[in-house]
Amino acid sequence: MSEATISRPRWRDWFSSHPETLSLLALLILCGAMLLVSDRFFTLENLSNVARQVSTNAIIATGMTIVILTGGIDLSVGSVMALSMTFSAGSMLAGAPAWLGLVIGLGTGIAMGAINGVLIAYARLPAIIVTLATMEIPRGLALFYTGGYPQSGLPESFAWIGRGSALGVQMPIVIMGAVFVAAYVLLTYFPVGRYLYGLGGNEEAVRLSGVRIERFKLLAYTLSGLTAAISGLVLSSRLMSGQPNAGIGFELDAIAAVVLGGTAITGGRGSIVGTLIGAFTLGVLNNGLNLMGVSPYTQKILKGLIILLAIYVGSFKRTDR
Amino acid sequence: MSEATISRPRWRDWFSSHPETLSLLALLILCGAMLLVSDRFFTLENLSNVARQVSTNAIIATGMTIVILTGGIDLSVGSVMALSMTFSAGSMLAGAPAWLGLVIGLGTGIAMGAINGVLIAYARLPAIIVTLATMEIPRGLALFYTGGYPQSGLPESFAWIGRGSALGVQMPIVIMGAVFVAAYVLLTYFPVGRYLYGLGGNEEAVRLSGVRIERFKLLAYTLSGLTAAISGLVLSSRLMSGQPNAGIGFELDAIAAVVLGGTAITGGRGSIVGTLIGAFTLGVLNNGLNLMGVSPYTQKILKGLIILLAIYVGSFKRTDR
Amino acid sequence: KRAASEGKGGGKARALRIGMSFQELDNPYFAVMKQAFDEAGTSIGAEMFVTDARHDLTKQISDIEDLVQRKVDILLLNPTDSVGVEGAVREAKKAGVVVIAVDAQANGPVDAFVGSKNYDAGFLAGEQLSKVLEGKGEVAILDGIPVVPILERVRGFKAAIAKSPGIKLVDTQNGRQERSVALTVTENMIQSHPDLKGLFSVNDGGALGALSAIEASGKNIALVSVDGLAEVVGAVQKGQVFKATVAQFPRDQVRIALGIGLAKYWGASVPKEIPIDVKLLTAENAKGFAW
Amino acid sequence: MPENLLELRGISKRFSGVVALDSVDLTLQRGRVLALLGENGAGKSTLMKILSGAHRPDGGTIRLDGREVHLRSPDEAQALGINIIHQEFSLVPHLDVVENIFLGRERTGRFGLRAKRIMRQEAQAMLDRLGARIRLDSPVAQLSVAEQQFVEIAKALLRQTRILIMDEPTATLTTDETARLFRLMRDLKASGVAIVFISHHFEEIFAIADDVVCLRDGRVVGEGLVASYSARDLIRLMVGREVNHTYPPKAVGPRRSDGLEIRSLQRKPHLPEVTFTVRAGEVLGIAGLVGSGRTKMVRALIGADRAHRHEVYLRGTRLKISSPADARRAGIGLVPEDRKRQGLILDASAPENILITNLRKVCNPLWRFIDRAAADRISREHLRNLAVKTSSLRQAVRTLSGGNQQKVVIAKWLNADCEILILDEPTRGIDVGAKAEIYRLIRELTARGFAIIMISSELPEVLGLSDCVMVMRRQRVERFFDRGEEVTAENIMAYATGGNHV
Ligand SMILES: Nc1ncnc2c1ncn2[C@@H]1O[C@H](COP(=O)(O)OP(=O)(O)OP(=O)(O)O)[C@@H](O)[C@H]1O
Ligand SMILES: Nc1ncnc2c1ncn2[C@@H]1O[C@H](COP(=O)(O)OP(=O)(O)OP(=O)(O)O)[C@@H](O)[C@H]1O
Ligand SMILES: [Mg+2]
Ligand SMILES: [Mg+2]
Repeated sequence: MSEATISRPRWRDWFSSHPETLSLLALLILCGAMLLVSDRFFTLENLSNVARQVSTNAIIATGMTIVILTGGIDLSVGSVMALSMTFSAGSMLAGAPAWLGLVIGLGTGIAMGAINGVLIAYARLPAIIVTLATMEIPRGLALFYTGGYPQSGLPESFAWIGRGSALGVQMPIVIMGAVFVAAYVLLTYFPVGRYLYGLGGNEEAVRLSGVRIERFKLLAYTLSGLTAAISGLVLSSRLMSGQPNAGIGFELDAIAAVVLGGTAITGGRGSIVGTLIGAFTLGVLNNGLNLMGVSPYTQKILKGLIILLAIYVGSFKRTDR
Repeated sequence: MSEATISRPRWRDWFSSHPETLSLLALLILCGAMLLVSDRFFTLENLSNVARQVSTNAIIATGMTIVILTGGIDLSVGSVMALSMTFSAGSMLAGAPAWLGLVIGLGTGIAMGAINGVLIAYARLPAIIVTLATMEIPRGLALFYTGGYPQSGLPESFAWIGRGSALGVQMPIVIMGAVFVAAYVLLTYFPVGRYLYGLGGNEEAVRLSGVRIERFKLLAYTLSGLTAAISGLVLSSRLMSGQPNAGIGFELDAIAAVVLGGTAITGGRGSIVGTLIGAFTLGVLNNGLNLMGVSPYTQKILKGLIILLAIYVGSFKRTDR
Repeated sequence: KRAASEGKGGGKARALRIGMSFQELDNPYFAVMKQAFDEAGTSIGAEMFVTDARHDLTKQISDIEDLVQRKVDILLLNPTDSVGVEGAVREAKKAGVVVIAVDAQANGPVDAFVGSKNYDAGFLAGEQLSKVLEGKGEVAILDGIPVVPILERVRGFKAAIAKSPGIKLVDTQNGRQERSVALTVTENMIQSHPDLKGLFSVNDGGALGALSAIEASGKNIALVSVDGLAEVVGAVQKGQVFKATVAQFPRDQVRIALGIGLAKYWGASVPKEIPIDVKLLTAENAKGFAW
Repeated sequence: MPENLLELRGISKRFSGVVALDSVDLTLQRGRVLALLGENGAGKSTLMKILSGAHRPDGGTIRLDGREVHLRSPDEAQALGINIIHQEFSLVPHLDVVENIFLGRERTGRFGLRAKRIMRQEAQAMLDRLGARIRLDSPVAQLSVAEQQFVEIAKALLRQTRILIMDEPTATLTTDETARLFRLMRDLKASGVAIVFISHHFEEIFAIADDVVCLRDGRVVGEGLVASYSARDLIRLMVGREVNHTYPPKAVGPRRSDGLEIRSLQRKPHLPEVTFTVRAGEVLGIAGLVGSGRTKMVRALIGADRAHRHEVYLRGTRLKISSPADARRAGIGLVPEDRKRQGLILDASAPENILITNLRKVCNPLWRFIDRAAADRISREHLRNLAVKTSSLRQAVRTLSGGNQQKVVIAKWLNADCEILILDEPTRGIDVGAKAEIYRLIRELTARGFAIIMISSELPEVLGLSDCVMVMRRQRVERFFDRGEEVTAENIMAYATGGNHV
């Protein structure tokens, strides 16, 4: 029999099994700081305001988390978002009812994600280069389809998902919550979740365990396409228009949220909860710096520094040498 | 009794030891296509034109290759480039002679790269998030320093490195060549090269072999900062002005060049030669599509598709299950 | 900290709060606007807030929301997308903020729009170009970010050259209004159209990239553009390659917008649109012009 | 009469030129254990990977119950009841024990939700039967090699199995752990499962196997009932020559005074100090149960892991070691326990791996660039001296067999000209031929004045090779047998298990 390895201190265990706790700590510290410098930060109004602003990125970041957990990356989210927006808006302007426009938008996202998935899972091409390419293609399609003009004048019935509210909570926040819960349940309570984590941890091991890894890679990218579409539709409903040049650079925000949330960029370790925290960290940052009336140039600098700080705080769990 | 080993077919050997050959194939095919569709493509004038345009990306991509070989990534190149441009331009407008402006620009790049390196190698923070943050900071500094204005009206003596020519070859091309050769020699003929490759192959094994891996990681990012600066200075000499908003999105072009060149995004395998090929592939693509007068929107679509094609051709070496 | 100390709105009359949301700030045209804005604001002792949307509509919406949170009395809005900002405009109005659109029109209940006549700008540039080319020759457009003002300029330019049948539009490429990008794009256009005679850039930033390319190529291509950037004015005076730029008046736009905003804030009823004329600058009249 | 459950006919496989299998035939029968024998690189694992769907054969047929089957993926093989315990573990580092055991075959409840409790119970039960005490919710990354082996075993045993392949499952197990495993295998036999058992330990083969098949260079060179063979026959079969597996003579004559003196090594404040000395020209064997802290201790010694207290002297002078680089400068090298993860750059060639410990040696003294000729010459020497088999100097070490990989790692430290060599489980998973060579090598080195620390979980090896023996238990040095003291397997085990106290 082998000797039991000496049990390491409780809190070490806690952190290594809940990497997001430290991200949460960072977020709380940040909020504390904001509280001190701006009296307006901690008003219910402003907080729901922040939540609404965060939703766009948070929804995309949910799909991004899944992809990154599998050890991949999806740089195409911004363009996919734009394409879904324009297609659904276009269809509605062509007379389609809101629900159909919605379906078309979501369909577009799913299709684009699936294409990424097939190229990565079945053609076994590197994710970063595939999605680098699909960063161009949907954007091109969106611009081509709209001629660069925003698709405006959507039917009022479409306004609800972006501007309406359920039980007093604004829809974007509700939808963000729903997407987040769905992803959490999927990753935590279903076997699929283990496979997705496993892919990032040791792909070959998962394959040898008798899992059809291709399917689950495909799933991951499809979901990422879907969340990009959802985020896009919420946005286009808030704007009541489809934007062919929306979402430029969103992939970086999403990745930042994921990694700030304590998910390993190499995959295998991390959590959806962390990502939500990460997204809020970024949101609070933007909001707070605006409230403080910091000049835009200085904002960039501070934002960078604070991200470094946050990740540094978060990194203490990893110093395990 | 030695292992029964059939001497493997020559070309097999060649490909697996020179992954870039397939990238070269892709490039040649592409050129062939361009030749067919545009009579103007294969004029000496246009080719040197292409080479000049490629230089900006190729120089950055050289440093990026080194970073990626170590298993890292550098997203900050675009901003570092901008900061070097503005600082050197600023100093020259303040009366510094061209050579000093040059030194200041290069120094800025080296310093920024070193900061990345320290944070990644010694503070052991994930490269992608560190450079995501340093994507913001130098950009902010550049804008802060210039107030958003391009720094124009540089001394004529500065024009040479961007507009002059040596032995009938335009300087940007000469410089690209020099950077490229330097990197090639470093990686191929010096111990450093082995360490850098090793880091990407198996960091822990290299560390246990008694190599001070931190130093070489630091080196990699410093070099990346340097190449970003060089590229920036050439550009600002061509524009005769320092642009605080230059280089946005350049990191993606550089990464594309590296990966198209057959370097594994996970590090350990690849080559500088491949990167040059990759950069030219992208350059020929842009140039060719322009020559053909393809509309900007359609260009995005085609560009994406062709990148996919190229990487697909290049991927055949990897299928070995 | 400032925000903390002056935060409480009630009690003694607090300084006027004025916010301006820019679509971008890493471009001299808008940097000048910011300057004018800061000057004007300080001269009336107002508390100023500036945000930069970096051409990201979502960020601009957030910026506006944040400024409303900050309880600004007047909001100068330079929309990155005229339609997209509508929702945010409504929010602002609901919060009782005076909203003035600057440089580009914004949908929704804005109190006034102060901006250049972009169609005219494009048209004037077009006319001048065909004049320089004596009504014949190949021309190309160096396009930019697809937002209404830019699209308007292109529309105006096309309308102008359409009047002289000898002028042939052979190419349109996107220089992203950015100098280094415009440089390569132009180089390629020159390559693909050896007898290109004229080029219209939708803004001066891009035009300067094009200028480098044309000069390097040593070809004789007439360049016209829109904005009136100092550097360009200089080039126009030389009158070799850069034939003309159609000047806008960013400072005046901001000053007038601010004035209108104050008037509205004090209760005046103000005109819905204040179009600012643009001015064609050529070698003759360019001397001494500055924003 | 026993009917054939599975028949492999003419199976061939080549990896980019390397012929791993050359038309191999193999027959499995219900309720029997077949021992698969062969040198490192003979093709055992490859054959089994084909049988378990991980690799696809280049040629040949597989018949299950007389019907031909095509195993296109591990998934399909497992669907047919073919399960394998992999030599290289197929575990996901950040998933916990239970998740790994049931990966791909989760027990699910309502709505297809994971039935956590059920899985925990089943896993616990199986691990108890194996006699492994492992925290079910600790990520396998934090488990020791031995513990990971148990997880790998449990993983295979908890799947519907008609054919069970065990690729060197005992490499890290102690004798009574192995005995327990064998009991389990006998139960499976009784229930009609056909088992393929791969091991380099003959006593195990004689203890458990009914039939034996021997591979050499990818071909079957002998098969039959185990009973009809003696150990010597089998060795001759697999190596193709006589191997004298008597251990080379130990150090004799006057002891040298110089060596490495560990006055005080303490990994963490709450852990005991370790103190010992190893002299030049001698082998210090470190015995202990897996998990007793040997690897961790030496890792701390060379600065690979942080040490709370580190007071080490070489020839009377204190060594400042805070990183493996310091250790290398001081002339100390570690051949790590886990070749693939810690010892080798798998995609690099043997020369690249060997030279990396000391590239200066092959550099042009003036310009400091690598002198290709010198590099090739020197690495050739090393490869020749250690009789490493490679098809070419450029072959990636990934494709070398275990024994050859191990030799490459040792060559690294010979190239670094170190004088103190630490070998952690140097013969794990290595065939008798290669073992004998490594034993001989170790003695050559001591003869050249090396001081050698050898961690091993194989008692015979420790006894046969060491001049001094140190026994560790619970991170503590339990007993140090100096040269000349009488050491037996019994009293080593006594100290290793704490049996000496009762
Ligand atoms: N993935 C691979 N790529 C290339 N060659 C391989 C690969 N796997 C195995 N080989 C080669 O195939 C041959 C057989 O290897 P295999 O692992 O089957 O031997 P083995 O009998 O299992 O050795 P060991 O006893 O060390 O486990 C060896 O020469 C090895 O170098
Ligand atoms: N909790 C842990 N976290 C990280 N690595 C570990 C942990 N436990 C063990 N390891 C590593 O796993 C390898 C083997 O673990 P193991 O427990 O067998 O080491 P050990 O306690 O020294 O046992 P042995 O005495 O058999 O070497 C060593 O490299 C050790 O550093
Ligand atoms: Mg094997
Ligand atoms: Mg060990």
